[in-house]
Amino acid sequence: MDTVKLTIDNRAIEVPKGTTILKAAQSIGIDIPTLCHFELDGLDVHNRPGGCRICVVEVEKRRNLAPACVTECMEGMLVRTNSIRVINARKTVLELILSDHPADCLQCAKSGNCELQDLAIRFGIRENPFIGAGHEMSQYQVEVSPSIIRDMNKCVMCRRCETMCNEMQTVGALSAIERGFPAVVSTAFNQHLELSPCTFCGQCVAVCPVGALTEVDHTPKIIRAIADPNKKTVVQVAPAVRVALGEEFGMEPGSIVTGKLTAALKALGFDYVFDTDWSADLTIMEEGTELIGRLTKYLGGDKSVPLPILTSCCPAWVNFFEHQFPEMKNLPSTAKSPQQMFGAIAKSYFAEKINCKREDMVCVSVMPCLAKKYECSRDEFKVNGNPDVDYSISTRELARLIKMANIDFASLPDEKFDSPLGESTGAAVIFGATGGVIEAAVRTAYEVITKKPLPKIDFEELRGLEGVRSATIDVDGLKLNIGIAHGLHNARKLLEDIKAGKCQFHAIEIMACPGGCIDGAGQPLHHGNSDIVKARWEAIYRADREMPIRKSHENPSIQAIYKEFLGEPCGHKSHELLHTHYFDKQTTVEVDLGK
Amino acid sequence: MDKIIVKMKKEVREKVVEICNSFNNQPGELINVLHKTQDFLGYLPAEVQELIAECLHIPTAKVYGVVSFYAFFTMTPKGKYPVSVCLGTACYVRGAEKILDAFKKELNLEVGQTSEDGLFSLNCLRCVGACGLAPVAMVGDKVYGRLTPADVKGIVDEYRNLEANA
Amino acid sequence: MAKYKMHVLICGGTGCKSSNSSDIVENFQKILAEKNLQDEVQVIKTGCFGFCEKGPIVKIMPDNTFYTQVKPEDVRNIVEEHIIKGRKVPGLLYVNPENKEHVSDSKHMGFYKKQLRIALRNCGFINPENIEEYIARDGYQALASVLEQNDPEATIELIKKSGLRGRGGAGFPTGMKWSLCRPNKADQKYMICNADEGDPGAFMDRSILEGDPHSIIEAMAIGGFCIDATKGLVYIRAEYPLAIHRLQVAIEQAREYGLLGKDIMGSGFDFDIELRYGAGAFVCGEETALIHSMEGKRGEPTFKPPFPAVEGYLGKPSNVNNVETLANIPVIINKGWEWFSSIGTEKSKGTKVFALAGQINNVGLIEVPMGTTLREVIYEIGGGIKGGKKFKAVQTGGPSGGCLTEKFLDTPIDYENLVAAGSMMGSGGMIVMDETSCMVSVAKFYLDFTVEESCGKCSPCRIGNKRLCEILDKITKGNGTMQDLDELKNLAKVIKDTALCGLGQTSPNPVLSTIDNFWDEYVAHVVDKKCPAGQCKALKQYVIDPEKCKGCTACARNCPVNAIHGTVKNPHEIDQSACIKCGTCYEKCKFNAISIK
Amino acid sequence: MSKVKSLADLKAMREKLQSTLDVREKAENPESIVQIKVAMATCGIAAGAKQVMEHMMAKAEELKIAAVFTQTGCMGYCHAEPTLEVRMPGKDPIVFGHVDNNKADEILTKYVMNGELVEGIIPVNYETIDK
Repeated sequence: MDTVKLTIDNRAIEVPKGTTILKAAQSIGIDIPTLCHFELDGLDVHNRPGGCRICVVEVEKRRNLAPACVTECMEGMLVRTNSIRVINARKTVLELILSDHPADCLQCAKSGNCELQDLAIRFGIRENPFIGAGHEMSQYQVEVSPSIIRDMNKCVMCRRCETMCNEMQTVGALSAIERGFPAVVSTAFNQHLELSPCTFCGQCVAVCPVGALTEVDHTPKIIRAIADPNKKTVVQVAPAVRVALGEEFGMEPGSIVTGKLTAALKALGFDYVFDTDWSADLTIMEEGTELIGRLTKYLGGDKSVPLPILTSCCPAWVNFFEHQFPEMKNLPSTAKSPQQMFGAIAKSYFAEKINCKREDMVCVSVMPCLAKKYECSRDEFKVNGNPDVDYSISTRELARLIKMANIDFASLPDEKFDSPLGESTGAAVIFGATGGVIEAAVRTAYEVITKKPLPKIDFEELRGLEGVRSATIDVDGLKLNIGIAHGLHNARKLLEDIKAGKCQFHAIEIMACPGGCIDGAGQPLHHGNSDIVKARWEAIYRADREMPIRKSHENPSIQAIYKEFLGEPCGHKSHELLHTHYFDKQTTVEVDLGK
Repeated sequence: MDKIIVKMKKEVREKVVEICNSFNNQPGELINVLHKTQDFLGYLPAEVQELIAECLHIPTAKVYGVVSFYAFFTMTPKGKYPVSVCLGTACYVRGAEKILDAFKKELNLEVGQTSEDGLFSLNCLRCVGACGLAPVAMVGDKVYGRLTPADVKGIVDEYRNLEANA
Repeated sequence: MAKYKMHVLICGGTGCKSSNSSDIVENFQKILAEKNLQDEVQVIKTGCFGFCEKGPIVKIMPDNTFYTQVKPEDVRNIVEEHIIKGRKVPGLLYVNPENKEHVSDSKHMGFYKKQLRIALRNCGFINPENIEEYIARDGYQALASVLEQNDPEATIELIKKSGLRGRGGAGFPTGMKWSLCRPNKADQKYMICNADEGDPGAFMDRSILEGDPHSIIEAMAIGGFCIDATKGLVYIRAEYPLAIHRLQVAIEQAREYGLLGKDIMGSGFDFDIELRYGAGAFVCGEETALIHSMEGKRGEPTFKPPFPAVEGYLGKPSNVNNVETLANIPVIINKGWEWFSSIGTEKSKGTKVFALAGQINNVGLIEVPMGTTLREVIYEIGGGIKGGKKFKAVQTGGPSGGCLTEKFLDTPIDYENLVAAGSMMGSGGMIVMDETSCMVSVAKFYLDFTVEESCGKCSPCRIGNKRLCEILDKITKGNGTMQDLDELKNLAKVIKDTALCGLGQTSPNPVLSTIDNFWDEYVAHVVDKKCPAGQCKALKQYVIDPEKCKGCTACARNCPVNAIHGTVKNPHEIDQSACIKCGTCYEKCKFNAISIK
Repeated sequence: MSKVKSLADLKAMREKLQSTLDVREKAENPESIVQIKVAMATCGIAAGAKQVMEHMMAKAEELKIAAVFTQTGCMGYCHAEPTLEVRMPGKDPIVFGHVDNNKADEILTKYVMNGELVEGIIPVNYETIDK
């Protein structure tokens, strides 16, 4: 590889051609401050507008300062990252940014986890000449949706959210609007997120360096519910939460904290601590059966069967196709997501079991996701206005609850989930990573179709972090073509190929977030450190390996509920409780016939 | 949540679709499409932007991002007699601000507003290139040069009379 | 082909059209027909003559008679007296302001004497809507010879040797730019003309497009051939309807004549031009922003590299040149690089067009050799300061430039000298200011512009310029402190040092240059709370001189806020705390008893 | 309209078209060519000045003399109409009186082309407006 030699702060280094000054400096331990710059290596996430100008450095013979994040190293370059000129410029630029940013850090959801606050601390900002009489501050309406709060007064125009929404997710809900001082990232006509094609994937929130985009906080409602003696609180925890929550308490990324998590939820006072993994196994039963059903019909000669079958566990993905590909809404599995299956069972089967009225049960989910908040608010998941899942909180919100309750998380003894909705398999854990749902489905489908035990349980060919993957699984002679996409831009690619008849998949798994739920928008913020995401990914598969049972259909509690309550997968009761339907949400412009 | 349906007049819809088609519905032609549409309608209301987004297969937010970026595009209809005061440098140093103030007073409008009867709208522009006539104002396509604040009432009255005699 | 004995050239530029030059054209046609002279006298609507101050302009050839401020009703007189009887109409001739003599030949007018018109060579001389007139003036010869020679490298070398530099602002060598684009291979490359003239007060590009559109088409084809591009794009302001029209007509004609399209003049070279419209964003003059705008996006600049020569329009190698730069190309090729490089200074060759405006007698568009001094431009061409007032400053380079004082009047104008003096060439706006212009307000005027035109992408420009503007506002309102002046200086320097694109990097220039050259005026605003030029409303005080006041009560009766007190026949007094400084009393007083302090 | 097919084509076209701009081109640089002013007031026109001017213009073109012809008002020599003034580059103007077609030819061939003086010179002592 071609290299270039240069000097940074009097230290000679050699780096591959094309390396930015920022990366080169990082490689020798020089930490140039940044704000707008954001990258997730290996996950195809890049935001390099070179706009905030915090990272400027002095390059000899250059007229002005150079942004380190986008300036490539050149042979013989002499770079100074800490001259008086540089420090003064960075500090002044920071003062400018802060002069158009509310100083309400004490009440800000991002306080303590804010990249701008970190910079203010680092530069020791004590007073600001650009605040006060005669200096205008931006004034925008704060907007609250079921999942996301947008307070654009705090926006620093790093454009990370715009990049995620348009390039990573190709959702197009957000764009920079206006210009100059009033320029900001917003929806079309500043309309409400719910009127936009927003999927509530929350990737904008996951990357926002400040408190401009945050999740709707349900923790106060949960505290109230727990404290209410007339309410039974039931909590479920999604697979990806157990491999990330530890980070919030100083544990190594990739620590599996299932036992402590259970203990913490019990310590918080939830009446029943269950596992979404349980309903993930249930999902496999329903979705797997649906897949087998469609396949059998198709192979039997009925070419009108909608194929490929698409997974439907990811609520952001569901929103995506409802908005962008409504004409394909017959393709996804009608199976509800594990969160909603859990809610439906909890408020029927389980409520009956403990003799609790539906209205008296508060069903809470802990999710690595912000779209889950939106999902549980959808009308079709309510019975007489009462939602199957009352509140969905993120991994971060749970961490806050634990901290608030002064629970010493790291030293908690491991505890087990309650029964009956707490028993699960390794197939359910891997729902948390891209490719996991389809792998779990294949494990079950294989044995159901062939009636033979799997020769090898690990389908390595379905794993990985590449955006689009495909594999052909030999199911005893039947070649099953599987597609996998994560990140909605990859999903779009696959959908367009399907539309154009360019690919012949039988089943496709789609997850909205890059990497799957492990990098969901509700997870602890990784601030662009992709090693964290990779550690969670590894932990998911480790957790799978550590499970005694690794196939959903072998989950005894699942077998029991079919026997006891549901009958058979995709049967009458299942359809009533565990399946749903989709809507066309695309905005269309029609002729006004009114006048 | 229900599907969002935006309504508009048949002839507007047909014309906008025709404009988009004339540019092969290419996303790169957005600005040309917006120009043609504004030529036709006089402004770019939200529903028209939705339709353009649909035709060109780009997010509505991006269309709005472009419309709100460029000064030439407007989402409010202009008056029948749009008044534009040049605030280019040449006009500025020859007292354009006073001319603008006089128009504001005479029309009782702020910059960017349209009168309630829809007759007048007031805007600023940067250099019409008639610097020799500075300060300059335009009403529609007609240029008024070498203005003094005292001329303003006469100009406005010219159009008021036109309207009264119409 | 009819041979006309006499040609009547009528300026059809935007400035003159604004003052009814189209009616003048019509009247000539009508009256000439009435006198049965339509076959002897040709009426031609041309591009801008440049002398906009005196427009509309009518020139009669071959007598070379230059009529100024012609009204439609003057036409009959011109036809009957001049065209029929050969007697010039004295009332319409230019009057030399110094000796009050009539001047009929533009060559003898101060405004034209020092000018050398290369880029503007055809403006005001040919009918821009007639390709044959352009061809008669050696049009498309340069393209033809470049194609015949078939050695693009040699042509680039020639442009390099000529020393031609970009006329849009920064002055990058044009030949160099072409040579950087040429080696980049791609299935499609683009030759782009930047006609998004956004500098308020500069209109040379529009004049060239209106007066000589074929020269741009020819130059683009030459550039396209040199960089291996078969597509040309003109990014033009939508606010320039006439220029757009003329360019469209010219492109059509060039296609008809086989000078655009497939296999131009049998050379095998294909080239065609399309128009793209700007939509009112100054920042789109920056080439990366311009390219994004042409792609249908927000006109936000991006970091360079990659340069457009590598990754430009639609990601393909592209070359962007400004209109005035292009207008020089055909002449350089026809007359040789030696000729061109003999004009100008050591590092700045050729001529520069300036839009001369402000408090000056001869407002207009001028073209002078590089190296001409500001004094020559302002006093000899511009005819000095209007109303005999005192020269205070000249602003060059538009919102990116700076204000220069008297001490720079003898500086020869070129790229380097203007930068050294704290300003820049920019696109060629030149605004002359007299003693009534407050320099703090002028700086604020430009900052207002930049704040409005900033794209908002980078923080120094989005927030920094806003803060600069607010501090300036504070100062003009009399609320500034010495500390504000320190902040102003530091902030201006930081913005210059850190902004993303040329717009942001140069936006503090008006502040820095006025601070450098008019520091005392800033201090007067801050410390003495006085505006020496008397422009800042908040710092003005209207005072009644009791000696002169006759107690006529006119002031008190007209004061909109009843801030003037006094009784009949006794001196009146203004309550300063109530006064809104509207100036009504000052205008109403018949006894000059009210003064501004 | 035919397409331009080569440089030679273009040059030919220019040659043909150039004369249409002659009136303007020459007027731009009158000092370097022969300037001929014809007095074209009522008296001049009555004496046939218009016809003489047209004849002379054609003759000049035939002789390939680069000349600019302008009309002017009465020069004050009504007795000698048609009158015209000839100014050779770098020389003082000379006024000829009683110019008819023959005289015009003579002026062109003798005075303009060879610098020989021709009869009919009126001593100069006048002012025109365009100084």
